[in-house]
Amino acid sequence: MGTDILEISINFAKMVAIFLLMVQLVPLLVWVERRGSALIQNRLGPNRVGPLGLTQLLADAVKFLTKEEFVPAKSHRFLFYLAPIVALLPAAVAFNAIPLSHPIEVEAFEWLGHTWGPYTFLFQGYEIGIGIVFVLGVSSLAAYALLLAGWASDNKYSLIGALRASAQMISYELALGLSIVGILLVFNTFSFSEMVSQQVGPLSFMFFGQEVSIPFLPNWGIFFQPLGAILLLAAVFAETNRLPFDLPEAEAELVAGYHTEYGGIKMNMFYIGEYGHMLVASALMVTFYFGGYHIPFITPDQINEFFSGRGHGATQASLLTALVLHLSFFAKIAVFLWVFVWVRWTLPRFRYDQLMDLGWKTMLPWALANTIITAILVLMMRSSWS
Amino acid sequence: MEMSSILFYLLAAATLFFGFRTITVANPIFSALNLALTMITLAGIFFMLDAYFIAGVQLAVYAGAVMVLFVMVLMLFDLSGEARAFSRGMMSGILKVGGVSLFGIIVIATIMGSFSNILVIDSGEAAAGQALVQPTTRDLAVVLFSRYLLAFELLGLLLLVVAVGVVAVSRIKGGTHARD
Amino acid sequence: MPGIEHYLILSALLFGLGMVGVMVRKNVIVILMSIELMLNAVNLSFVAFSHFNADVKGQVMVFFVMTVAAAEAGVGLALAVAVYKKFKELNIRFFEQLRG
Amino acid sequence: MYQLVPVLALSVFVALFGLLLVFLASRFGPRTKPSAVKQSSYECGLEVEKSTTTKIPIKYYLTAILFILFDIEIIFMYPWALAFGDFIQAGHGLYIFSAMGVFLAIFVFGLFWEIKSRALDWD
Repeated sequence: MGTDILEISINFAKMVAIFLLMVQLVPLLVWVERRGSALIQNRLGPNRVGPLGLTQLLADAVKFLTKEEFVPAKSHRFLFYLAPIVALLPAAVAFNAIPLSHPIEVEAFEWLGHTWGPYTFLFQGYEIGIGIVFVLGVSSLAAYALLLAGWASDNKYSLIGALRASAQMISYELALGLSIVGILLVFNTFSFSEMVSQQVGPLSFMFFGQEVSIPFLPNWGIFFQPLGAILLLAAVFAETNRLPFDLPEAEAELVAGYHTEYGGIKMNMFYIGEYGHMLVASALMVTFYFGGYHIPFITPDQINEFFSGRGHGATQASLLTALVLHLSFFAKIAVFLWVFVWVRWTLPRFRYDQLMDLGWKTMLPWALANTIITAILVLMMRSSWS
Repeated sequence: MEMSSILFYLLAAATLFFGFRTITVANPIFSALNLALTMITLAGIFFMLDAYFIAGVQLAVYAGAVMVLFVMVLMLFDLSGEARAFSRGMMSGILKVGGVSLFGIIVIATIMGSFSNILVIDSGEAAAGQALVQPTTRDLAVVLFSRYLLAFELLGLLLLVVAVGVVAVSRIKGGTHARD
Repeated sequence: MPGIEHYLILSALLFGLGMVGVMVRKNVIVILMSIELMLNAVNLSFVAFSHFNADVKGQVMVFFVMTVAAAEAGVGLALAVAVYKKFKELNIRFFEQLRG
Repeated sequence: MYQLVPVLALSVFVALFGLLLVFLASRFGPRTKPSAVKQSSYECGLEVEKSTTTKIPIKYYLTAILFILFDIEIIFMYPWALAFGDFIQAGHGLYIFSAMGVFLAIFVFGLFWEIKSRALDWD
């Protein structure tokens, strides 16, 4: 985690900041969701409190905190309180493993009569070598939160909602895991940062053993895995339990699914978990298929040189580079988050048998086909044909 | 104490605690949840041992799939009659005494072994073990797909057979998916 | 720095817990879980040996054990559910009275 | 090994954060007298008839078991995909492809058998 006290504390603060970023994005996303749905349905949405209704977020937060604490009499108290906390964990731990920007190089400097340094700070909570497998493993634990909530509430709607939710999550985890195999075949690495660094510059690939470059397209994964990208996007919609896959909380049949008995801040924690998963899913999409934090055709070194040329020191230039690339990453993520909102208010809900059929009988075979085709193409293109 | 020792004792204590709870808690759902926690802490220990991929698989398959299945199945059952965790009777009593005494023997043997030199590898070799280059996931893949290829294909076959068997079991007369 | 003996002791204790679970519990599903606990203990010793010998074969073995364990859990649970559906009973002592 | 420390630290922090939120809500929220009707399970205004542990469709478990089996097969493909490029570069591309080809054939056969035998149908 670090070698001296300064590095350790900065790394810890960074992790906390990324987690708080995730938590803070939730009210913002709720606002986008409400305004966006209003836009789509030709309404106004929340517009009274503050400019554009933005202070509605604050009002909502206060409202959540001042709701009455309610526990059903026959529920299992400990698990009832545990479930929302468990819902927070997987999204937070997974989101911290994804690189949000270029690492920051800090030169050695004098402070408080001590020489600190040189440091390299990663713009992510922690770099884990097996990135994808770690994120997959951690986010598969999210099913526990739903099951615990459903069972602890001692409510029929909650239990059925939880069972539906977990059955749906595990069904689509197959398509999700299988579409990632295609990505692995292309990049040959588990690590997110290596994947991102392979997507710099113009589109270039091996064509029957010869290096081919297309100068007007960026070197993004989407051009290697178009089918995989579509499958992954559909699978993460189901993983995050959002429309058109929100069967677990289909309000017409199940009231509110597994959080029927939850209210106030505990309900809000489930929302943080759900929106956190949306963030993780968008970040994964961007990292796999859209070049991560890189700006197309511009390498981080060029940005760094640009800032150094303007008279900034090496540390400052590195910091500014990281911030610019972080903005690029967030611009890409914002597109996907908007897609999540857009789809939710456009498509109708599936029926449960249609949902399972789609997962098992349509997406799984297509993901398999994607894997096989990718393997054949990679084998043909990269073998030496001399 | 070093960081790695603290981590190890922390994770080991958590593993043993959750493992103990798994077999002593009366409600089977709590057993399953405790076992899931055991799996997660074990994944942490695998992580400490540089078996990163195995740790990830432990999380994704054991904690994220197998234990979810256990919890789901237990939630489907009516467990109100399951208040007593342990059965009574002559045979059960013998098993209980036997099980606990066997466990006692294991505990005593490990404690004695850790004080004697039976278990301890000689220190030069242990130090050499630290200096060795740890295998990566790529090495795992190379060994798996060259030397153990046949075993790997057979596992694929085993999984197919199990999938067919599970469907067959659920289809037997009076089974859960019987076609009436 | 914990040595291999630490991991082996932990593995032995965990295996012992699983064994006691198999012997004293009466619920079939809890017994299945105890078996999983024992398999995990064995996996731990495999990984420990693999680490301290810097030999990847132990990890390959763990991979195989995990597969077989998951298959075993699947079949075991399918049987347990089928039996429960028919007899409304999960007590292991009950199965002694079954007559074909 | 030291990658584990930040993960644990973050998990502890997030858990504490969740506890803090619950604690704050319990401090600020209004308190009303609990009554039997208020604390009963929500059932659209009807009397709660039976406990939740009865009459739950049991077919979910077959999906879950099949999921485990397929999940492991997919996990097996991860190290294969990771080492695929290395094998090709070493000139063993066809070998590693056919090694997985057999496995994939079994996988595809299994999947289509499940679909054909209507084990995945949700009626």
